[in-house]
Amino acid sequence: MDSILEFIVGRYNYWLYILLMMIGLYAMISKNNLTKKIVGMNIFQTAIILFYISIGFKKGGTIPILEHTSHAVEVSHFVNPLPHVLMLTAIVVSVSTFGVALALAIMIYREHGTLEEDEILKCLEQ
Amino acid sequence: MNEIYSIRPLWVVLISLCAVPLIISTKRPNLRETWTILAGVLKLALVLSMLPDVLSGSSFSFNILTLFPGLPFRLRVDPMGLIFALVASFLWIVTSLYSIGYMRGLKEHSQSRYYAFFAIALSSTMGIAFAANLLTLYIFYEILSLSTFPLVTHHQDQEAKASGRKYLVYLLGTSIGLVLPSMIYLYMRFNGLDFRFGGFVPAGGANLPLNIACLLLVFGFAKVAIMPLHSWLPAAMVAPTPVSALLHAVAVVKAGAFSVVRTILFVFGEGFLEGSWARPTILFFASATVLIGSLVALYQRELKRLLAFSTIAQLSYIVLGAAMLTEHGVKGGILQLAMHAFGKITLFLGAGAIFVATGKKLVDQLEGLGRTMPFTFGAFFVGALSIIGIPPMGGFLAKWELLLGSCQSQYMGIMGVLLASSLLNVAYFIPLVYRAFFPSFPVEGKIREAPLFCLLPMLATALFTILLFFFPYPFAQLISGLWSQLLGG
Amino acid sequence: MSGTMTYHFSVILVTFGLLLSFITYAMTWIKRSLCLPFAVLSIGFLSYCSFSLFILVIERGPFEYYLGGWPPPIGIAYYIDELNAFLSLLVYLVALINLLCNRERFLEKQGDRIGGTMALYILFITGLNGILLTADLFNLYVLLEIASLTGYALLAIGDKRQAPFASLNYVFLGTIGACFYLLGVGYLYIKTGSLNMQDVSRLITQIPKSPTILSGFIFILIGIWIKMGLFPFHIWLPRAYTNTFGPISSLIAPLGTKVMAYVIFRVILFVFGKEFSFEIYSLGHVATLFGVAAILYGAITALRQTDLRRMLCFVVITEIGYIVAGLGVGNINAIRGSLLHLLNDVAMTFCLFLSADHLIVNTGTKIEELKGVFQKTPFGSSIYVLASLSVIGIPPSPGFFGKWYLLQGSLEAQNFWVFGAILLSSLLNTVLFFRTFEEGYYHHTESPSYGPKKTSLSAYGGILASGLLVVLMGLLAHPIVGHIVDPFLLRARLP
Amino acid sequence: MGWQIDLLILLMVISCAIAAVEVKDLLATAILFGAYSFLMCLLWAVMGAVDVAFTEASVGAGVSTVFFVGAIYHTRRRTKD
Repeated sequence: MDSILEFIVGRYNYWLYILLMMIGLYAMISKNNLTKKIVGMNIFQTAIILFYISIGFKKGGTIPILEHTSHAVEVSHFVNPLPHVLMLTAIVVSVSTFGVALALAIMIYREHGTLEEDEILKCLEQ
Repeated sequence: MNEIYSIRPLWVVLISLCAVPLIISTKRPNLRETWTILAGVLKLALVLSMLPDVLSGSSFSFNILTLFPGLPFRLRVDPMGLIFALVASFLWIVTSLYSIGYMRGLKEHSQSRYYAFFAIALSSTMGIAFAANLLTLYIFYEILSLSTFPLVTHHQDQEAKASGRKYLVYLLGTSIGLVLPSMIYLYMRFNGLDFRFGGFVPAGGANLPLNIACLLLVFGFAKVAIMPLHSWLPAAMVAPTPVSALLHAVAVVKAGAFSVVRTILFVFGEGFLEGSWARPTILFFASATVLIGSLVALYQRELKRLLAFSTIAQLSYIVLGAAMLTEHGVKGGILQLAMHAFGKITLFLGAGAIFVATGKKLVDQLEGLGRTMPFTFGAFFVGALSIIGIPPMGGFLAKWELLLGSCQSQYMGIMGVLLASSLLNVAYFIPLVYRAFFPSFPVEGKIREAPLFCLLPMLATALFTILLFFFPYPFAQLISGLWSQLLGG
Repeated sequence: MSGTMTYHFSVILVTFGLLLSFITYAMTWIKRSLCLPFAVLSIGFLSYCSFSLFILVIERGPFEYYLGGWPPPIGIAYYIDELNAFLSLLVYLVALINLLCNRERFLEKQGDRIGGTMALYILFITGLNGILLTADLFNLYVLLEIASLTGYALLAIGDKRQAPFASLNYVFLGTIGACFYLLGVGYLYIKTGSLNMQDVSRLITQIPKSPTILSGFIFILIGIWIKMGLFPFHIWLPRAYTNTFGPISSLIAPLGTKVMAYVIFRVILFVFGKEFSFEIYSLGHVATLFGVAAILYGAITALRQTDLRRMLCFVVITEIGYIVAGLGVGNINAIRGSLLHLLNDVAMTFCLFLSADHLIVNTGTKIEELKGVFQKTPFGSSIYVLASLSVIGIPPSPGFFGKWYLLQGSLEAQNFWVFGAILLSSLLNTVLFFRTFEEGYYHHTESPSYGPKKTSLSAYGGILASGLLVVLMGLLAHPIVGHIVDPFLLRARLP
Repeated sequence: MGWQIDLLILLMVISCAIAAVEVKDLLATAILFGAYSFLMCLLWAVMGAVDVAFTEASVGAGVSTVFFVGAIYHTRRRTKD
């Protein structure tokens, strides 16, 4: 029992990122409004960024910035900075995706006058 | 036996293909048809130029490309291929000349397209004749199916659409669905598909997958129209008559028969087939096709359909001959390939000439026409006699060999099949010709023959049918050359 | 050009691609009419670079290029071998021919926004090219997103009612796919601490049974499968490719999915390795299942379509099925077939979409509107027939060779599901294409005034070039296998 | 105090996410989404990813929200779900 609890509690970050992903997916699949879907998509992306940051995180680790060190650097004291760097790119990517998606949504609105998926589909079938 | 490495076979294949751009780009009909004839004559000359060497026992070969490891795209001229090439290239000229009369007589549309695809079809026929391995043969076989499609559906009407669909479903369906898997299996197993006298499949006929592969190949080459894969052939009768002549006498069906003979003799060979159950199956289906085809022909009212069913029956002779695997059987089968071509083309050209001159298609309408069109019906009579197998027509030689072959083989029943079929041939041809000359009612009118362009080619093929009986020189020589190679290999 | 310079082409292709696309856009500020010629020149230059890179690889064998001279695992590496160099060349050729062929139509449709369109066009192929050449898993993600984002924007051009909505749907699925891929890379990073493909693959062999690695494997696979439109992740594909502007569909349909298919091979054979994928975790069964399902679904659904381009989209789904099924069979001949089919399919699909687009311009998008089109535009129709026959697999077209290897491989593995599915789909494709041929062929009119719409010489040239590409790929099938596919398989230690 | 704050922020992130998705007013969605992004920044700052947090604060929370509000301005604010 303890071990299960530990398994759950010890990795709560991972559980929560999965939860966030699920929220994002849920919004993308079941929401009718395209803007909501786009928000869901963005939540989905940030969840993955969270996951990456969690990879780099170490208990008791600190910010990976070195100040004038005279002694040897102990790696385990620092958070792994590589995922951070990667995520900078990923954030930019997610914002661009967000932008493209919103632009498309505006195009759709101009054509159909609505952003509700069911109404658009009805419109397209005619 | 020595091998001559030469590009000549490739030229034979390519020469009519080279004519295609000329045919399409030329606007004036006379010039366009000159190109066709010129290509035909050149092709025949090239084929003939290889005859002396092949007769003396050498063979020409040419590698074009490598397709798969150990499997080149290769041409090779051996006696059997040369027989087919000779027949096809000679009859192409005849059909082309005839086409000029026919197409102009009926003022057909899209004549450039017609001649262009005719040329492509001939190229692929030559490719089939000279293919050195199964894959090369398959490639040309597919091109032939596709290039004859616009010819079959030349009229572009509803009837042509239905027939064209049937034509393709049968031919492409069987080649993709049956031939291809079998070929891949053989390649996987033997790492090559080169034709070899006596087959590359080792002896021992009990192997189940190999038996299946053999049947897939024989039935997959559906151009040979063994029942139950025959019904594309009568349907393809909607085509203009020269096309039917090409389909049923020269290129398409003979390509199928040729492929089957190649399969039986050069892929599987005597060693394998001797003890296999594939051989009795083939013999059974071929015999059934001979009998049923002839019987159905009796009940046809349309002349071209009658000829189609007659063709179905006659083609299976070739298969029977090859599958008998006796000396005379094989010789007879290959001889039939040539002789039937001359006989049947005469008949088709006759049917076409009747249609051009009188517009009549049905058997009943022919009554008394022999009086007004003596030359046409004379030629028709010669063709019919050759198909029946009565001397002095070329067809007799083939039948004679086949009968001899069946005596040699363990399957004596085949002899009965051949004789019964001959009687049926008599039954559907002779009354037809008889009533044309001796109608049951008096016929008035003067002689009104078909156009000269139609008449001359027909008379020529009729003449050849007779001549071949007396001088079967190149064919007989080639066939005995082939047989000695078979024994040697 | 000296050899050392040519090495740098590997990075120049990507960086200059990015740069040139921005310059192309900047041209709008000077003179808008300069954009398109400049784009042509840029792609021409990039094609030249790609070609010399290809020649170099053929001559000297594969090599790694370190960005800025930093070796991995610190720096980003580009890895160029025969296969991806060839594929990259194909990408540029397709892009170049497509642009030249559809010059007028781009100007007509996007006249006032030509700068942006051309910039996206170049950016898209640059992204694809980066995906092909990179040896870094994260770099691949970034380039994948570059290609995808520009792809979304390009696909939104076209039918105003349909295209943006279809494109947005693609955005959703595409993003999920890319995120799954990223997630998978993260899992690999947890265990290996590296993003370099070679490095990761070396480390994976030491810890093959870790569930983390397995999760990474599964996420990456699903991510890429979504991006390549494998059934049942294909739902975005038909809608997005059908409703877009014709010249865009003939660019993206052949390239997008095929490049992703290449990534599958790269990841499975090079990063995870054959033992991991096939022997420890039986990927073979899964891939066979998905592949066969895709083949049959694509072939059967295509028969039900009434819209020509939508029908072709399902053909694309079938082709993806071939590639995955061949991978699933897993022996050398099947994978050889898959890879060859992938290469050929770029040419075939391109030719098919380009010529079909020409027919659509002359008639309409519905198959029944094709009536008499063979007589109307015999040249475009004959190229369309050529491409279709290649897809069916009539020898000696390229499609035949891929299918041959696939069939042979599946027969050797006694995988009769794949064998049967390929044969059946070939037959169904025959029916499918001959249905369109019949529409085009059997409507003969005698009136001589019945001609094609005004089509420029360059359009004809482009269609002809795409046809020639198909023919060449068919004739050169054996050298392609020998010099491009086989070395790749050899390095994957496949035989 | 590490993990308590961490967990607290995480729970707030999740409630923001759920709220953003469920609210019927799109402008409220935009605001909640912005809040979500900012909380996410906070989380990352706690985890030592300062650079990522900065970027997300400016690009993710800032620019995205501006985009979003702009998009809503061009389309409609109310939604059925």
